[in-house]
Amino acid sequence: MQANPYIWQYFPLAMQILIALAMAGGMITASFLLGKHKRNKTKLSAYECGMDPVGDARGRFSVRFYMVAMLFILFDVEAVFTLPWAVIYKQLPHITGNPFFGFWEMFIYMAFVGVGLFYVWKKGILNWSNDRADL
Amino acid sequence: MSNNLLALLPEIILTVAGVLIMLAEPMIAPGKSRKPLGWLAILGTIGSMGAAVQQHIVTDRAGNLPITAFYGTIQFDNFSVFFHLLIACIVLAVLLASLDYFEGPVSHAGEYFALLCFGATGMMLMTSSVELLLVFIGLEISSITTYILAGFRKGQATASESSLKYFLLGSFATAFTLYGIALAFGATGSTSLAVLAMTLHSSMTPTLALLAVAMMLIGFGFKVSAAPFHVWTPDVYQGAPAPVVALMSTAPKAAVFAVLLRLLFNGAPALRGEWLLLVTILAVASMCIGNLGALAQKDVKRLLAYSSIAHAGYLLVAFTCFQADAVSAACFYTAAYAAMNVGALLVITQLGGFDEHLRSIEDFTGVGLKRPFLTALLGFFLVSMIGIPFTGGFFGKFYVFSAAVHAGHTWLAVVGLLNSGVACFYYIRLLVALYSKPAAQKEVSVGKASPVAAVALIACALGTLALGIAPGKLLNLLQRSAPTLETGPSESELQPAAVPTSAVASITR
Amino acid sequence: MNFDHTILSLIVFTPLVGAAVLALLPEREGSKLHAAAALVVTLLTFFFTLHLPTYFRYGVSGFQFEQNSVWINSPAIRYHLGVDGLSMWLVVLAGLLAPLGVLASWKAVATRTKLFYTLFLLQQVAMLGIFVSLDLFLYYGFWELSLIPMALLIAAFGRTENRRKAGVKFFLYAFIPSALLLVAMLWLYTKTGTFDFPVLAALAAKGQLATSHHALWLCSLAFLAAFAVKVPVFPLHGWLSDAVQEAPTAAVMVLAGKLGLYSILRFSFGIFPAESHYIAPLLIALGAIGIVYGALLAWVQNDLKKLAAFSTLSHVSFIVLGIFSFTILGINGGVYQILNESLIGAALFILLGLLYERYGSYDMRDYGGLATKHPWMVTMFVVTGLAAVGLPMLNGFVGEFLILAGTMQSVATHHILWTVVGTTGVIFSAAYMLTLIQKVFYGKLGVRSTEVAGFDLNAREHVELWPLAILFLVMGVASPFWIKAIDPFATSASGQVQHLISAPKHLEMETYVPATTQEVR
Amino acid sequence: MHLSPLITFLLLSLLKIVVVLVITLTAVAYTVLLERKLLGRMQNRWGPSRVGPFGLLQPLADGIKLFLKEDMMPLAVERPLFVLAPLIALGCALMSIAMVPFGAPTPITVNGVTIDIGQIADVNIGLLIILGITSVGVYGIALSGWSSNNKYSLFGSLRASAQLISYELALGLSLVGVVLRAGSLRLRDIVDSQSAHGALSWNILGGFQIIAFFIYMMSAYAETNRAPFDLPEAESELVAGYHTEYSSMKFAMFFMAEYANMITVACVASVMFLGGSGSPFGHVFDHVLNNAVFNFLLPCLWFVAKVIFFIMLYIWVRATVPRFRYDQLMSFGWKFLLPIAMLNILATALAMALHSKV
Amino acid sequence: MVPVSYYLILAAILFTIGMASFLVKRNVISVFMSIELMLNAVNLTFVAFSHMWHQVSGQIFVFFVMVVAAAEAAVGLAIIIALFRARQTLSIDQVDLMKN
Repeated sequence: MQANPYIWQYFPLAMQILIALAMAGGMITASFLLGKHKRNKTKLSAYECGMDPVGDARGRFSVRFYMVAMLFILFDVEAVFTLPWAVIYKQLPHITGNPFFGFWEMFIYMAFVGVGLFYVWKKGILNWSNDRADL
Repeated sequence: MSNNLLALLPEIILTVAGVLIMLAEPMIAPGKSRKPLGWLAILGTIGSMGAAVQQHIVTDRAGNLPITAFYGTIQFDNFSVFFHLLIACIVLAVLLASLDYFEGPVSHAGEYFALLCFGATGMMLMTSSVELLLVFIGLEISSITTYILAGFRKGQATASESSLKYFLLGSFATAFTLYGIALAFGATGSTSLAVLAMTLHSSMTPTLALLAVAMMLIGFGFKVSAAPFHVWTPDVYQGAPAPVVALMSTAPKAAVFAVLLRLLFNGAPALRGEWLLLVTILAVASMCIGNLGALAQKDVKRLLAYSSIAHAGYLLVAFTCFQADAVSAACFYTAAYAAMNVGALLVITQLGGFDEHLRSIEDFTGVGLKRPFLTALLGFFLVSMIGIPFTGGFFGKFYVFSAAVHAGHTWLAVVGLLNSGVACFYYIRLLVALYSKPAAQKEVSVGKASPVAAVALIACALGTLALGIAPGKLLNLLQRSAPTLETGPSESELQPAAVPTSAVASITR
Repeated sequence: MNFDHTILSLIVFTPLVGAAVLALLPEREGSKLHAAAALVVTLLTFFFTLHLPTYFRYGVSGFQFEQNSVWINSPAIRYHLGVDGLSMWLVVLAGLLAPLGVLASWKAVATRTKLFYTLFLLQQVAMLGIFVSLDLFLYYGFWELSLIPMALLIAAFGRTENRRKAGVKFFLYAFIPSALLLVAMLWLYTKTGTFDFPVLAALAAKGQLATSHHALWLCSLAFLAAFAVKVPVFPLHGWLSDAVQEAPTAAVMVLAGKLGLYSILRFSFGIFPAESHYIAPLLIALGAIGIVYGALLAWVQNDLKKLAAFSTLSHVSFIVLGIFSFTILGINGGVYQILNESLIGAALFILLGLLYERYGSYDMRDYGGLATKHPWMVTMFVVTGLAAVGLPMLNGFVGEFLILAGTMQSVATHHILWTVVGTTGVIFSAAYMLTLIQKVFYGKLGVRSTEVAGFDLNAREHVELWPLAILFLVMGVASPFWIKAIDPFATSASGQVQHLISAPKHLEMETYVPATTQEVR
Repeated sequence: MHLSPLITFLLLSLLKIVVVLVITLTAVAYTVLLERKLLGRMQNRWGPSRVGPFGLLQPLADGIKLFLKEDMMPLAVERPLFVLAPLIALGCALMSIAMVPFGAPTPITVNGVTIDIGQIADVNIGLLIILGITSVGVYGIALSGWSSNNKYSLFGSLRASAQLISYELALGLSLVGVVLRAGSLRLRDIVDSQSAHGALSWNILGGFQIIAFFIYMMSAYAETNRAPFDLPEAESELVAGYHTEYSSMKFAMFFMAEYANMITVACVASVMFLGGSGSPFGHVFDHVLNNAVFNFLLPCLWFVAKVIFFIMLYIWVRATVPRFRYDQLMSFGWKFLLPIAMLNILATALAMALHSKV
Repeated sequence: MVPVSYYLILAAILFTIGMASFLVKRNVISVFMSIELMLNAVNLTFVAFSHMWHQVSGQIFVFFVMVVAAAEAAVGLAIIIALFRARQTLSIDQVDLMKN
């Protein structure tokens, strides 16, 4: 193990990724080649319970989806921040000399995240059932 | 009290205030008035002022030496204290003036107050940090809040436009600043100003560092709307709500100027010969473009936008001078400009109301007869912007240009003063319009100032006057604070920073 | 108790306090409250100014009633007030004209009285401040401050639709050169480290202002330009006629002349003796041209105000001619003529104002044959006119005589020639003044004067005009009383320079011969 | 013959990958069968039993059928994206298996190159990579819905994306507790950190991560669009959700992706909470069968057992729990799981701080 | 081993591309994306330098840059949505209400 250079441990990963994609691609092409192709209008039109499709699906949809997307961006980044902290958490007492340093760090951090969550919550961004929220 | 806590106390207080507001906001029923939250914000601002004063006392006891905290990333000294107080004052004035600003059931007033607090936090952080990472974070906190504030009048299409433009160009500028920081990091292996300074002195060919400084200048140039990076200013100011313009034309600029002072005089004095040229170009361009551009404007806020570009130019003139002079002159000018510009825009806020029905200069014609008090104040602020003596505006210009002449850049002073000659043309046009009979008999409804707002306005006026008549006290503080720029945090203070980084390093391996 | 050290501050700040009070007084349509208050304030100020001639030590050069204290440590700025023979009479003059101005606008300004009188008093403050301040910074302060109220007075209370443009024009003309003035001051400060005029003057006399003569030269030009525009000297008079046409009487009375000329005498001569002398020939020429040019233009005007404007130009050019001769007589005459010109101008504008109040027109052709309707008014008009053309026994004569005599005795032939040219101006001025009187008051009744039933002078107007008329006479016969205060200044101003000519190498030399300074001080 | 070490290394890892992928795909196929069988039993019917003994060849038949079906591509679709979507979905599903340590570390040396056959890629940020790949998987669904330009697909994919990203937060945060205890993102270290006393030191028991475990399971179910969170393909409302327009193999690929994800989730769950390949009895029986083969196979066995357990759990839940309503789904994720996860992190940190001695 | 300068050059190129597309693109979203590209170029620079100096601080900086980018993205998207609701357009050229 330790004989191999550091960078090597990533090669299998890369190969895995390539192979997985290749395999998926292969399946698609294979089915494309194997399957027969008899086209007609009904097949080629979008499925809408057998009716002729009305318009297309490029309309606007509820702004809540955007909301969720934005919230996700923010909270996800916050989640990412916890990982490095979690990794060195065990060593923090030895670095700072205070066993609770790391804890308070994360406590304040989480408090901020919590405040944000609370705000969004109370503002009603998160209830999808009714439209009381001012979006 | 430990230095670490004290160093961030003003910011902490403001943040807490903002958070409390955010917590309280959703609890208040939608229809209800948000004024209490405004008062809370005001309380927070005053608290942070108190904290800043406490810092001043401590530094005084330490014999005016800068005190660093958090592994030498934060440094508070008279310089930072001055800017803390300045920013706090600006925010306070804006808060007071916009307590009764909002109308309508869904006013988002609560968020407005919270955002003001957070923005102020960011700006303050910028002024007291001697580590580019913190500078960047502070910059972003203030910028992002102001992006949102710029678009605060949701109804108007212009509002969302202005906030979009501000956002796009602001982030564009941020990218430049960041690239500059990255290059600086590459040149010196650190983002701490002190290390930067030391390394630059030792390094022979600082091409990379030069590039870095240039990039940062571009970025910060955008933020202070110095020509040729001023394109966003007029549109944004026109679309944004007046009180927000009052804030973002002064406070963030003050903060960025503080950063520039620290960066150029404290971080990269070694490259003085090089950045001097760039700054001079910026200054001249801003003065000329700002004033000439303003001549053509009809919309008052646009006009003030261009004038703010020009003022940025005057301020940059100070950068071209000798250290002590330059710093105190720049600081003083910032203060003076803040006082008068905030005042003027707040008056416009009061007159125009939330929907800002007073836009063009013509709309303002004859306002002087309807609202003598407010108009007198506005006139006074305009007079100060022209640079008529016994006002802060005049003494600021006087001090900056005397510094320039003292540094031997007489031609800069000439250019600047000729520019102020051009400038007085449009100011006087507005001033005259205020006091002349309205030409057409179209009845414009003119808002009046609420008592609280009146207090803020009078405070601004008194500030402007005081800076013009008795600048001595402030000048003393500034002249004493200037030298602290030269002494950054020492080696020993920088050491502890190495510990956590090494720990992280051991993990990433 | 002894006011001598506070009197000047008192004089300067009484109108300021007055202005503040006026601004706070409530305004009601048609009430004369503000006018009355302004009158009280101005009279009070005038009363204070009278303290100066009473306690003035005549025949002594140097400053009196000085008040000198530190204002700002660095940059070193002092609060330094003081008057000498030059400024003392000007202060009194300003004090006198103010109440007259208020009276003159008593009826003319009916609406927005609060705004009007507040601005008027501010203008007064600035003017007095300019005359008494001896610290360059302080002086510059008042100098700039004088622009805003005047510009607003013109723009807000002008006569025609042209008022805004006129106001802005006036402001720009005055402001841009004074920006350069500021640069020059800053440059001086960096060289000498002081804004204090006496110190600077002393240094200048020793020739220790600065080593670089080119810079010094540019500096002096900046000073001169700023002042010359305010006078105005011949080619720089673009703003004058517009401003005069628009400005209400009270403003017009203090518009031209004094400030610029005083500043030239005080600062250009005081700080840049050599340079001023060097440029003198040019200004003599300009002065002479201005006299003739103004007079001729005045001659062909139909608009009374325009006429008055150009006559003003020609009069101030006379003064320029005088002071730049650098002879004791010339400078004496110049200063004296400043007083006269202001008084005469005031009287003239008041009279025109009266006409306008009655007939609503400044066009000469609308008038005619008023002599029979208004005997008193015509008397006043004639007296003023004669004073203006310089009839012996009236003050105008003394001034012009001194000036011409002074310039004639000056050394350079160049000066003599131009003086001859200037002298012709006297004739022209007589021409236009008399035409004016003739056209307005004699001949057959004009259109206006027939349809409108105007009345003769009423009590208020008598009160306005008589003091002036009397002064014309007194100053015509008892001129020494005034001159004896002015003389020391004239001597020092000219004396300095006389010496400098005898040492012509000063323009390329390093230092002066120090002997002269004792002689001067 | 002689090969350079790098080539050898690559070839060996290629071998590992192929083996693992084959196993995974087979597992996928038979998970489908298993699910159908079990569901059938639970609903008191036979399930597939015709093709081969106990219908064991059913998956094969299905596969062949799907291959031979015509794959239709309606005119309205965005062709490139329409094709790309299933590719991303399945690809991502098959990638993350590479991080998982399915056996005990077993270094073997082939001409000078030592290589661990207990795991494909032993990377020090394994967990991070898994999370990353999972979130890339969202693109497959989002694109499929958008590109196929059909209202059902669009709404399906919107719902799916919103759901996935919402639950990703809770999922990520629930794993932080485990990372805290292990002090590393390397899955191998995480496994080792639980190997002290067998089941007692598993995170789910000894690590007091039981709450985290439940959070993880619930959000994982949502992540894989499984019942009770299978709204994106709620037949009653949206026909077949985001893959309405897909046919033949492309459709099958989404299907496989879903099941492959299930397996990945099961693997991660067992690694994070059930001690991965460690036996529940710790090292008690190590001295009994102590030879190389057993030392390698037993852990793999344990691991597979745990994975199968999780898959059973999946099916069981699907058979019993009814489907959520969409607003319930969202508020459950944001208002319940997320705060709990945050609290769990703080609690774990506090506990560790109390125990840590400086 | 790849020399650092390659990464720097790549980063510079990316930055330039971002800048160029910021200036030429006409759709708000694309403009926004080009900003993100610039930020990522900066990140690359940071990482390269931190590798060069064997300093982790650069990578930490990258962390913060990412966070800020996320925050900016959130705010930016919100603003863009607001704009779209007000103007029904995403084209920069049509965002021109404010011309004197």
